[in-house]
Amino acid sequence: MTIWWFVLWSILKVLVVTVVLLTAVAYTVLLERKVVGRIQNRWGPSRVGPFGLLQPLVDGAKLFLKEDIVPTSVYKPLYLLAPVLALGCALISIAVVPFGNPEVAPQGFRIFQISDVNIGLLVVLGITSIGVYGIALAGWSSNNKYSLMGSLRSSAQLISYELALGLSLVGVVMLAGSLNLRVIVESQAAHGLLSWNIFGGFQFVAFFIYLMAAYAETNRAPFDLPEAESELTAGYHTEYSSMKFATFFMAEYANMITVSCVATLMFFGGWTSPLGNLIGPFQNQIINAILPIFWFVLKVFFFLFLYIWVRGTLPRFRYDQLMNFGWRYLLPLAILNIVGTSLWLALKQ
Amino acid sequence: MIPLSWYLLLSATLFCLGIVGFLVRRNLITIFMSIELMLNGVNLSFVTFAHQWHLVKGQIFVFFVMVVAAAEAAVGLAIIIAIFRARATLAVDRIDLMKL
Amino acid sequence: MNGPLLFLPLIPLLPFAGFLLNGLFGSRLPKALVTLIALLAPLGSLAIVAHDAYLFWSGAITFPVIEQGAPTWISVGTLHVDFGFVLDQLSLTMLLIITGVGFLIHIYSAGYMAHEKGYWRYFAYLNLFLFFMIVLVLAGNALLMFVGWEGVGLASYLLIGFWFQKTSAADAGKKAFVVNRIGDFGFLIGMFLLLANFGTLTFSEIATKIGENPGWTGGVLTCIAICLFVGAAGKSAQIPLYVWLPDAMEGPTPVSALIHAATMVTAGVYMIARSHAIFDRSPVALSVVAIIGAATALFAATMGLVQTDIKRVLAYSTISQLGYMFLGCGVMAYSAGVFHLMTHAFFKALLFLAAGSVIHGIGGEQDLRKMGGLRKKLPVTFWTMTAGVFAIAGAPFLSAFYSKDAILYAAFQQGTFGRVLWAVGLFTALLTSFYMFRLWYLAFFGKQRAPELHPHESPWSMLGPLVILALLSIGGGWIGIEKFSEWLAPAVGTHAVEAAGGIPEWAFSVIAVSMGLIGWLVAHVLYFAKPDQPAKLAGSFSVPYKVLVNKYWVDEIYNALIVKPLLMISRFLLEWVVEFAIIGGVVWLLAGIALLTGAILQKWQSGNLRSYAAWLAAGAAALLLFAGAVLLAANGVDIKWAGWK
Amino acid sequence: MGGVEMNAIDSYILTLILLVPLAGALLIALLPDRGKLSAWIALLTVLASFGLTLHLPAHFLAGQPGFQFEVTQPWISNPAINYHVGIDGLSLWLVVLTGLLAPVGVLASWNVIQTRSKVFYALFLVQQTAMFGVFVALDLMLYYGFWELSLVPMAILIAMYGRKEGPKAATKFFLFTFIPSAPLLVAILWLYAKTGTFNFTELQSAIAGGALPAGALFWVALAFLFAFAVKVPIFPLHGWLADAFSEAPVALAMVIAGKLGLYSMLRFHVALFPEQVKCVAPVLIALTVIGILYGACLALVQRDFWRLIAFGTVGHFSLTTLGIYGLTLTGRTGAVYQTLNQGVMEGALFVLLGVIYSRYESSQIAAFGGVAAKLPRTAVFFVITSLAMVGLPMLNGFVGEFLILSSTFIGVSQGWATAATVSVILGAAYTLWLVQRVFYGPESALATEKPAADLRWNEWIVLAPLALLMLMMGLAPGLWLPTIESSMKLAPIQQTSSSQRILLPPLAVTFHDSKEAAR
Amino acid sequence: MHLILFIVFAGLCLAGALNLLLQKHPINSALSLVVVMTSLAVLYLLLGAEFLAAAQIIVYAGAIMVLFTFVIMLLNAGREERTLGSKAAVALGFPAVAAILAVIATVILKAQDLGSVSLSDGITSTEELSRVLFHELLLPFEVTSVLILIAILGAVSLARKGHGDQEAGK
Repeated sequence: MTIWWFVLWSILKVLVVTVVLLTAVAYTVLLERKVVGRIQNRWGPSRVGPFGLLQPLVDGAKLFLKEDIVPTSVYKPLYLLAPVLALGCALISIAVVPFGNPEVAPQGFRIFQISDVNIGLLVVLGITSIGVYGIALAGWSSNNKYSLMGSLRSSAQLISYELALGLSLVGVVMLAGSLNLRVIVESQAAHGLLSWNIFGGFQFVAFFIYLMAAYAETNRAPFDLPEAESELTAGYHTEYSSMKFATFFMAEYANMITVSCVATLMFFGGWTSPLGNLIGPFQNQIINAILPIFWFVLKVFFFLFLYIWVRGTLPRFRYDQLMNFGWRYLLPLAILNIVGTSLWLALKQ
Repeated sequence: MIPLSWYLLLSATLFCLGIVGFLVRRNLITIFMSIELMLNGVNLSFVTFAHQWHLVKGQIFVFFVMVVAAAEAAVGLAIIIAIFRARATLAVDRIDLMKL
Repeated sequence: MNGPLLFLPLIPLLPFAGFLLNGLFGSRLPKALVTLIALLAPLGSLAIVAHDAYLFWSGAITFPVIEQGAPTWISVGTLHVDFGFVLDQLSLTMLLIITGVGFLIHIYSAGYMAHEKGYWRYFAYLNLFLFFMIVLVLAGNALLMFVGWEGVGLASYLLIGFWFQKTSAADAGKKAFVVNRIGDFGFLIGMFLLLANFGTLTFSEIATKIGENPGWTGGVLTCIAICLFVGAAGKSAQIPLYVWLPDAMEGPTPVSALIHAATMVTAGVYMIARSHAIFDRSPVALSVVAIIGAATALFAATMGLVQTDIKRVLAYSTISQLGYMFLGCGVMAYSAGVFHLMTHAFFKALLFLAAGSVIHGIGGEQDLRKMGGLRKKLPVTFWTMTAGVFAIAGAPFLSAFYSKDAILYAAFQQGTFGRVLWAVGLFTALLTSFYMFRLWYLAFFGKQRAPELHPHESPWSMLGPLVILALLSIGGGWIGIEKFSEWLAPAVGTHAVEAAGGIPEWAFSVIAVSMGLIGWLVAHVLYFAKPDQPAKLAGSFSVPYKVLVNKYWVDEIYNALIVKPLLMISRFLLEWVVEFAIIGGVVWLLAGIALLTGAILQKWQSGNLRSYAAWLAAGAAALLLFAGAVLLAANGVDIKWAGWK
Repeated sequence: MGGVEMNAIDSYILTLILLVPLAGALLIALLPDRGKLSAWIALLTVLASFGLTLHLPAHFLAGQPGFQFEVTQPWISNPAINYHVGIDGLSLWLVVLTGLLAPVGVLASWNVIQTRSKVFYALFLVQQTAMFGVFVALDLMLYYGFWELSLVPMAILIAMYGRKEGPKAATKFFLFTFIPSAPLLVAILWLYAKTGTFNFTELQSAIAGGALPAGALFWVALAFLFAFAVKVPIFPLHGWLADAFSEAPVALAMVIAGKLGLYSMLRFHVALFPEQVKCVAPVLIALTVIGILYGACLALVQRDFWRLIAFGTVGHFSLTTLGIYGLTLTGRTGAVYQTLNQGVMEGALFVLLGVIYSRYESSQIAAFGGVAAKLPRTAVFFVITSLAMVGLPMLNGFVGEFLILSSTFIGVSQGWATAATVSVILGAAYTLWLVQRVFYGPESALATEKPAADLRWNEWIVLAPLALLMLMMGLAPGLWLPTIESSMKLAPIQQTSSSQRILLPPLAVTFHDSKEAAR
Repeated sequence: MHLILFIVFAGLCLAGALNLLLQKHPINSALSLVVVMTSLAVLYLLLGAEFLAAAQIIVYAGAIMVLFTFVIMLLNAGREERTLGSKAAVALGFPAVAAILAVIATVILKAQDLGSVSLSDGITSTEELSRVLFHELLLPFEVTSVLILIAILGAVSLARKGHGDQEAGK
């Protein structure tokens, strides 16, 4: 009955990952508040716990305990479904992400990856693309013009940037010859920093495109038009409050984390060490298992920091600029990148 | 072990539900969605047969159907928008002239 | 073909070149150059004709000259027509008349038309006319003659309608063409008959074939002859197709002189003379020609009696004189007919030109009643006109005296029938003399009746031709009918002239001259001695007078009997009943059925998407049921997926 | 081709002729509709295709049996439709004529077509290809395709560019010409079902072989005839012509009637069904003679010059058809020649009427008068063209007319021929009346009101060559007739000798000694 | 396991399809369709068509259906109007659909040599798929790209306001 063991293991992994992820989300919020605070020359949350480290907990408690308001004129089923959908999609996509060295697999079960799927990358993309429903439905079911406007913007933005996003990854896929995230990472393992796709694979253009598109996909600054508070109050989640609002909030940060993970995996060699084989495998299996996770978390952290940094410094785009940028620059550039990469590959052979 | 005929039956059912949707619904968009449903039903049987005969081409056929469906959706929805602009309705029973 | 060069093709081509030059570039050329081109063309032709005539007289060539190896025009199946020309005595005579008189009239025109805007156009047309006329005369086969025949009709149409902005002129041109077309219809049918029965249109071959078969008389030859005569009657303005000629006087006067008096209208006579071989064998046709000729002569003369337009008098006179010619042909006196043709060409051209000079001199007025007393003002015109009037009246030793006599004499010899014709001709001569002297008196004698006119003599470019033509009118007949017959005999055949029952020839002359005298006397009394008498006469004979003034209402009768009914039938019966009601009706009925069916079936095509879909589904279901249930079950076929891979 | 060396270009010249206008149409369709761009492309295209058609007479070997420049390429194997084209003396000059009239059409439309010129010229060129195709196709199915293709652009253009009631006229035209196409298709398919080939030559021999049921063949032949008779048109099937003439743009009006139908009659009716034709010939002769007189009579009473020309045209084409169905060699040769003549004359005539219409925007004859003073050069050309139409010797109309009438008179029936000859009078009457009412007489209010320009450059370069051609064809028909005659001779029609005259009792006139006279 | 998955997702599929028909509001129908498509993706996965499953999600659920919802939201299409429908549609359509279903079902059930499917057998790798697609079927593939391009242009021109007469000037 290996299959039941498989299920059991999977459930365990899912639980662990979910808990870790949600915690990470909470602390990313804290990180953001801190970093942005420093950027704006203030302290950020610092009162609750040492360095304000307990702030996320209290925030959570506050949101959780707040009165659950459902406005009268909303379309209730969807109004309730929307945040669930948003968070669900955000969480699911982490399932195919390998956090650490997959070779650490007692009894044949990989512990650092929930599911090793052949088409892992496509799964991530697919789930991300489903994620748009959360926002779209939230906006629409709220029966509020700001919300609707926000969700319309969001839908259009997501559809537009998804293309650039997908195409920017094609180059990497071609280099690796697989859609399996594990294989992609392993293809960058050989010489550390030098064999990362962004450097060794000459995918810096793709990386740039990916980064832009990813920011847009996650509705983050400078592409946070769907929730531009100065225009649309709070965009699609104007009518949401308390825990439902928190759910959206979490979904956004979970998405950020997913996107950062993917960036890491695709361009920065995933769990592999930037030093490559310079630091050979240690004798200690534990260290061998933990070190890749360290590298991975470090890289993801870097991307999250980048997110916050960008948010803290760059102004918001205008909507037509956003569309123009996506269709007129990113998309052709992504296609050019594919052409270039394939030419390079063809010449290399 | 599931007989492939189950898949085929499911596909036929989806297809027929699509037809029914086309027939009973009045909203242009819903009708359009019924068409998509039919396409999906057919796709399923393609995939099933691809599995039956271990032929990749069956799947590629589905891939092409998707492409066509995407194109169709783009143009169709554009038409729907145009119609809605002109008529301010999406009820097919009111759209009985091939003229905006 | 080693004989001396005849330059036959050049004779028509020179005027044609003139036409092309003036027609294409005339509007941009200086007037003098236009005149030069226009005059050189007929002069050149005349020179060549004279050259050929000289060759003949000097014995260098013998007639007929049938051009060999002429370029082919149409050659399909058994039909073969070429551009072959024939030069014999007959065509040479005609050519001399045409180019000679034509040249004179060109000169005259240069003066007469000097102030016209369409000067170049006029001369282009005139040259075109000469071209076609020469082709007509030189043609060695009927079809080529038809080319000339139609061509002169065209030139006539263009020249009559020269002042096209006058409705009457445009109408007259069209009328001339259409009436001529009726004649052409006969000509065409005649040609078809010739083709059907002889297989050729070449005159010489036809004549040879007829000559080889002395037994052929009447029958189809009569048909051919009558058909050809219909053509001739159209061109030469004989009853019943004469109606176009008086109207044709709308054209410039020199045109009337050249085309409607001297040359074109005599083409019918020429044609009959040319195809005399056929006519000779058909007594019936000959009689028809003679009767029509005589009747036309008399009929036209009566109408000429009361005309007040100087040109119309001359026009009816022309018709009448043409009648004489046909009478001559009808009694097989072709040479006499052609002889009269020649003298008529001289004196009628003279009369027209003189009349033109008068009109020119008094500023375009054509009404005889407004003239008078012009004798002093226009002396040269008067004297030349006098020569013409006396000539046509048959004054002794002037040209018509010889030619008219010859015709009447020939007619008299045709038994009782011929004597009737002779009597008619004689009476016509009296009438001719009367109306010509009437014209003469009205125009030149008495006092000027319209003081607002300031008559002046015409320039010498006009008077010169007048003088020459006057001399020709006087001396043109001196050759005598015997010599002329002898000269023409090879071309038109000899026809034995019997002694006319013992009556000497001079007696006929005396009778004819006395008729002329009587006419003169009557005219003298009525229009010189007692000028108020004509009005009284008109009053007392009001019915005949009215009939004559209205020209027997022939135009009106034609209009009422032919034109109107044709238009009525076309409009009401054909257009409304057949076209709209029957043909259109059937079409609309069919369309209506289609529409009705469509209207019924349209209900089906409701435009409702869902009903379409339902029908589609129903159709698909039916097909599937049919295929699946019926076919497969009936054949007991089990569905197998295997074996496909 | 019997050992005759085929020039390299000879093998694909016909294909080239077919493709060039199509390529032009495509080019026009792809380029923007800007200024005179479409017109210039169309002009260059048609000039090129005209140049190509001139290759044909230059390399045509007269008197050779069979078809020349022949190309056979399998196209669809089942049913066996081949791309089979070729020409003989019959189609040779018609192809050239089509090539000639194309620049005429484009130049005639130069100033008239101002809007949507792209559509106009593109469709015009498609129509051009279709007409070439009709003349060169030797595969019945291919022929049918071109035949139908020639109708569609015509109908569309009439509808789009009609003067007043374009759509109505187009509908009429479309119905009239499409309905008979259906039996034609059925008949073609029947032939295919029976013989298994669409090849003209093979069908010809198959039908001559007598293997096919005669009764059915009669109806098949009738279906062919019906389609062609409507297109010519022959009385009483001419209902569409007047409207089409009134509405069609000049460039199309000049090709809308006549040559396609007449050619088809000769090629696909007379030459394909010689036996069946003999049965219907008497009826057709009667109908054509009626048509000749009927057309002329109706032309006399028209008030609108387009309609006048339409009915005149019915008469003219009836005469041509008479030549075809007299079944005499001379008559058929004359008919082909007359078809060419009509093409040239109608071309010039429609250009001229188009000039007048575009200047005065009226086609009511009564409104005109004295135009000759305003437009003297137009008047000159109009008179020349009219005279050619009337059948003045030395201009082209006469030659054909004479050949047809004389051959009918000699070989068919004296009575009917005589009746047909009456048209000589009526034709002159209505034509000259038209000239007189429009050009002569005092200037009408219309003529004084609208100061109109005389011929423009584009009209000049169209009319002058056409006028010259009319003269040439009248003076030297020998340049054309031998090639036509040679291929007419080869057609499988027994030359009806006078003893085998088709008997038409009521109007036949007999001469008691005509037989003896002829021998 | 396979059976369970099949039953669950086939059930979801059918439920979604039925819901699509029964829901009055187009947005609900659209979401039902998303459910159908997603379940189908799973079924594809079960049939070994990995890539198609992903494509189904990305293209259908992620793009096409988003477009639908987008349009529904844009037009703010409300509940279906009650209009006088064509009775023919129902009267004729239902028996016809029933007949079609019956015939097809009969045929399927009568078919003899249909195989069966179990988990983890015959998974078509993406590489295999792309090999066929980019070698044998390259031309059709390229043609589809043209098709898409045309569709984009068509959609843009159709949806543009005022059908170009305002923009035509610039």
